[in-house]
Amino acid sequence: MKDVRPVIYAVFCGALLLAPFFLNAYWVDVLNNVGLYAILGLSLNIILGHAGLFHMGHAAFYAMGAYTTAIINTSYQIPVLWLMPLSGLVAGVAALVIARPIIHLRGDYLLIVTIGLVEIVRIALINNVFGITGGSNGIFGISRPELFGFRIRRPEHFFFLIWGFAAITVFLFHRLENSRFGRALNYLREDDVAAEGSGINTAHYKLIAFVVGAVWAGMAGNIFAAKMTIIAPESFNFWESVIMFMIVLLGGRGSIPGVILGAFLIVGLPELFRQFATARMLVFGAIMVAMMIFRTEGILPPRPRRYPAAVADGGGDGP
Amino acid sequence: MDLFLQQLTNGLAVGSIYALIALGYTMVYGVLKLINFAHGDLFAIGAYLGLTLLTTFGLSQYLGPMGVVIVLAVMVMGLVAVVGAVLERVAYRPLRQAHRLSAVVSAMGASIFFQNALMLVYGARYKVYPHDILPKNAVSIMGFEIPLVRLLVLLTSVLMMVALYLFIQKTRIGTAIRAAAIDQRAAKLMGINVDRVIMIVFLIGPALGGVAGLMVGLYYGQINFTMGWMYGLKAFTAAILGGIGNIPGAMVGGLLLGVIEAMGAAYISIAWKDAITFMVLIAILIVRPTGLLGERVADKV
Amino acid sequence: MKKMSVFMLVLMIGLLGAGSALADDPVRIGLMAPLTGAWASEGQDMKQIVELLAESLNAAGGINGRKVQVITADDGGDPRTAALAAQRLSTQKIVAVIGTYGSAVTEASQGIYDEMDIIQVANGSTAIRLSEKGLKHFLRTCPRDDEQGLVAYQTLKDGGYKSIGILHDNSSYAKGLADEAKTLLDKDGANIVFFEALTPKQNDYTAILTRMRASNPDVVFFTGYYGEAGLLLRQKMEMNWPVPFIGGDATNNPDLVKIAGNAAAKGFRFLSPPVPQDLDTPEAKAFMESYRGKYNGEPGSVWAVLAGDGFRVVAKAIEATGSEDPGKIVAYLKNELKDFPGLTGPISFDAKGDRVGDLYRLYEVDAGGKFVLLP
Amino acid sequence: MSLLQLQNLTKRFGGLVAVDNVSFDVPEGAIVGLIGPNGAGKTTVFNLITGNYRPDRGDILFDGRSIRKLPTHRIVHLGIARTFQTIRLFPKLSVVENVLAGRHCRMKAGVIAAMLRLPAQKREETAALAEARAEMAFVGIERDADQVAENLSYGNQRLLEIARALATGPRFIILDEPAGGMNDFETAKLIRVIRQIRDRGITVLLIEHDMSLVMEACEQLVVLENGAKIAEGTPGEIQENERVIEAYLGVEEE
Repeated sequence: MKDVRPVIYAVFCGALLLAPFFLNAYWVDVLNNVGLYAILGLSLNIILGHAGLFHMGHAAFYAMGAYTTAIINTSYQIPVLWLMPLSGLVAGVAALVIARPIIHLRGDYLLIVTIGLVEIVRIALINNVFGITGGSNGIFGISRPELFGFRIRRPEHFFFLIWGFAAITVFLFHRLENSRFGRALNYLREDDVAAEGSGINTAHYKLIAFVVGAVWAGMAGNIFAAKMTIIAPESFNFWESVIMFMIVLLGGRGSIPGVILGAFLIVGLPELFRQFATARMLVFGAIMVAMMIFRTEGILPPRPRRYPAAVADGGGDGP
Repeated sequence: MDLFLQQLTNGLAVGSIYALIALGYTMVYGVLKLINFAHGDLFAIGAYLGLTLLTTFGLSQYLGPMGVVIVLAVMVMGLVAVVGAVLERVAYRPLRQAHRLSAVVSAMGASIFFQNALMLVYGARYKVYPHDILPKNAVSIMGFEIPLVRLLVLLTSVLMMVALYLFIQKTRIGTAIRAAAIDQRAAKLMGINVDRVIMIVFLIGPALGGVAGLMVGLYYGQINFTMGWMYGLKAFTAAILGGIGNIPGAMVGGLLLGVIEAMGAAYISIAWKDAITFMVLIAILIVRPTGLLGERVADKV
Repeated sequence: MKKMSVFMLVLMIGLLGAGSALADDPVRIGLMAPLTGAWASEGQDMKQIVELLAESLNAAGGINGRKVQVITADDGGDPRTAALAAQRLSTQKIVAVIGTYGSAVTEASQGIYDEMDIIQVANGSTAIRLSEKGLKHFLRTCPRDDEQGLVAYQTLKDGGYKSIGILHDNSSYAKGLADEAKTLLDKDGANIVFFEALTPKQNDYTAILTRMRASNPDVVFFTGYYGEAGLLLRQKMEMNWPVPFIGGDATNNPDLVKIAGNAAAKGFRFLSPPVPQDLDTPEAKAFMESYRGKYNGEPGSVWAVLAGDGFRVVAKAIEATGSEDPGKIVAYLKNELKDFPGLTGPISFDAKGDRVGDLYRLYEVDAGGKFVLLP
Repeated sequence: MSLLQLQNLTKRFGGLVAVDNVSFDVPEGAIVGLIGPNGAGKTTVFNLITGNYRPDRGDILFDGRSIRKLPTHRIVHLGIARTFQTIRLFPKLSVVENVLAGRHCRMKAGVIAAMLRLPAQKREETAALAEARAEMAFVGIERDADQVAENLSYGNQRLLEIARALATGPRFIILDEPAGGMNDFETAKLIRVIRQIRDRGITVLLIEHDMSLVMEACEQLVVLENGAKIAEGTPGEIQENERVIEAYLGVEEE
């Protein structure tokens, strides 16, 4: 069978790239949201899809990144985009500290703990922890990002920032998947006793999966803060975590194209259903059930990795 | 000390409702290893159906308060059980062979569907149960004023739990449910109709959730279409706390969760109440990774 | 695989095609409201009221002979969705947008409307800072938290209470009001024995009431919403605690009495802008009549009615200026519109776009569960 | 010299003493069999060596160094590889990926190297792949490289587990019932493979119920009964041993 995927991907990328020139600001902003959630979904995919850890608290790391950016930008006027690495770092360090004691929990026990995590973070933000989060008002007056002297303010501008970052994410994560690290996560997802018995430090890899996912969620938080210019605790509630969780599972665990498609469906469909007015979420719920029934392993499950045939010296290069 | 006991009863009242909902989670989980995220919404459906039945049939004209409650409870349990069974047939059975998480997404979709269906049918405003169904007086126990309704709530939940426990332990169907929970394949080989067991579990769990919804409606008066989400999450927490899949665990977890909440609010901080609850939960799970009564699964190597 | 690619294609076309807006004749006014989500009941009321007013306006010949078209967008009661809704509305060639309810939600949309030179008239967003940013096109028909804080302070002071408990729900609005009242009371040296936040949407508040009771306040000022207020009153009665409760304007909703029951709600007082039922102006009477006629009930809350007032002042300004130029309309609203007969009383705006005048009244619930305006 | 020394190893599960004061040595370069009736504690001994369980008493020395407290992956890194009694492959992954799992502990590249695909990382991947293919060829399953592991025949799954263990570059390999579920033809092949492993200089310790395999392949045997060691010696000596015969009497032969 001839592989049509590259053609589809090329058409998709081309259409996406041209979209802001044909769509109005609203639809471009819908695409921006899709892009943002695609980044979040991809970062959660490392933890949930590849390492198989039931993590439903990703919004906590997203929030940490967004608040890091918001607090430092509004108090010290440091340009927003410069804070992106720092936002990632804060979320990553937090993940390292938080995940360590809970990483040995299994399945659903980890699930509820991560739900607890996102609730604790949200309640801390509402209660103005350390007096720096602005309570339920959140933080406002975050400045617009600038890139090479160009001020990013309109949806079309953000489109290129967000999808540019999404493209970088895809590029790097694709390589990560097809590496020693990516395989190690899959081993421990399939059978962590066997993985440990094959010499893989499973606890370490679970932790690193959390950290990598959190760093990316933190950076996505940075973009979100820049885009909204105001952030409030309610933007990071448990429901946000659920959305990310659904994006990964609906699209296909461990599949980059799947997760991006998942983001289109979960974030984009409710916008398409606006004609149903108050019934739109009802329709959306029913469609989610239907999609899961017809594609039980997600819509685009990952394809097996390909390895160059024997005696490969030009190899090491994945699909 | 008075205050402590007062808060303890406050916590137990809330906790008994969590426990009742948690039973549904834990039963379904025991057999299917599925977290039924739509369970909280079945609870909300129970609350709304109870209101509809109460107002359309004008039950309180013919029956005394206890009669109303019992008739309502039976009707609500029956109806919600049917909804639960349909949910299983439509949204979960096709996914039985798939990865466990696939069914979770289906459950979330069903949850969104139910919640919005309630909003469309009943409207977005709060709905209120009539005030004159249950007696308002309080009874005095050891110098405490405890509202009679609260005792009734506590009593009903405990009765339901005991009944369920006996059902699971003593009856043939109960034995089949336990067998299917331990090993579905083996149960099938022993001639147990696993599909039927699952169907029964999806009748009983939602029925209990529905009756919990009715109790919330009767006791607190106010219901809204988003209530299932909050209660569902709390009850899921309770089930995990007790050790998911374990029926006494769900009871203990529910009651304990209610008490932790009340004590957290009483002695630490009201605003941080839910955060405190989760911190306690995390601390307990770090020490006992499979919950209070959950079995410790040693790694079979 | 093929099915998949077709599906993707359809999705893309859907996204590309759905965005075209048509230019046509009528005056287009946007409404941004929480039609879904936690505040769906408020949002659906807002929509009903604004649509009703638009209908009757069109029946009476529209604005200067032009029909009015209301374009509604759902903000979901959530800032992120609101930003999207704002983007959506700002592509629809609207002159002004009415809404929305929550302060944080309004805030997420403010910048977008401002950049697009669209007038925004908020109806329920009382956070002070919204009008302190120097945005040219922002107005609101609701009063600000500081005004209500002042009234609350006066009420509590006049009541002669010795010890005061304050309870909020950590929402941006309720916390703001609680803080405002506390600051003023503290200056006076009042004895605040309790200041805490409950978690909304949980049915059981007995643990909180038990704890509050232990601190023994003479009065409790609750700044949160009617749903929780109703439950607090009910559970307070069940535990035989006779302390008087005073509520902020978010408790102004007939559902409060339904939830609490007449017996428990009796004697509860709250601050609020007057509801149309209590105004004897011809406008208010006519409005109530047509509302009852169409929807067979009373409006849920005053906030939705304030959205109606927002619609009416905008329509008035377009008519008076004969223009859709936002600068002219805003100038008219801020400088020339004086004591416009609104559904909630006379309306004027100050230079910041805030509504002028002391709007707050004190209400009490009587034995029959009716809201009685206190003199 | 002994590569592995067990010293007075004891492990209890609740009231049950699964392994009771067991001591024996495995000389470098030998093929040693651990035999005994079902429930004698053989697999528990393996799990103690590989760090899946912690001994209650006693010590385990590998190359003269105590490994009692090390986590499993560290023990693998030191050069002890294993297979499992109930096959534990990564069923949804391909055969070559299963073998690459073994290579993992001999590789270094981290997250950043992988994202940037640094030259050293590329070289390492290429080398690992070549080694993985060599191990597949060694056990004779190279033709199935791109199959999903769960689709392999039972015998080949056993061989794949051995290949994965060999890929860790061990000095010592532990095989838990490697012939379980194999037919005679496959068993004969397995015996050849085990000998070849030893010929590569890797010491072998195995549990097996198939006595023909044990007697043919092993140079030395250790016999456990009820958690305790009852005999030790060459296959010839064990066959004569009174206590061993007694222990096996009445026990159904597999």
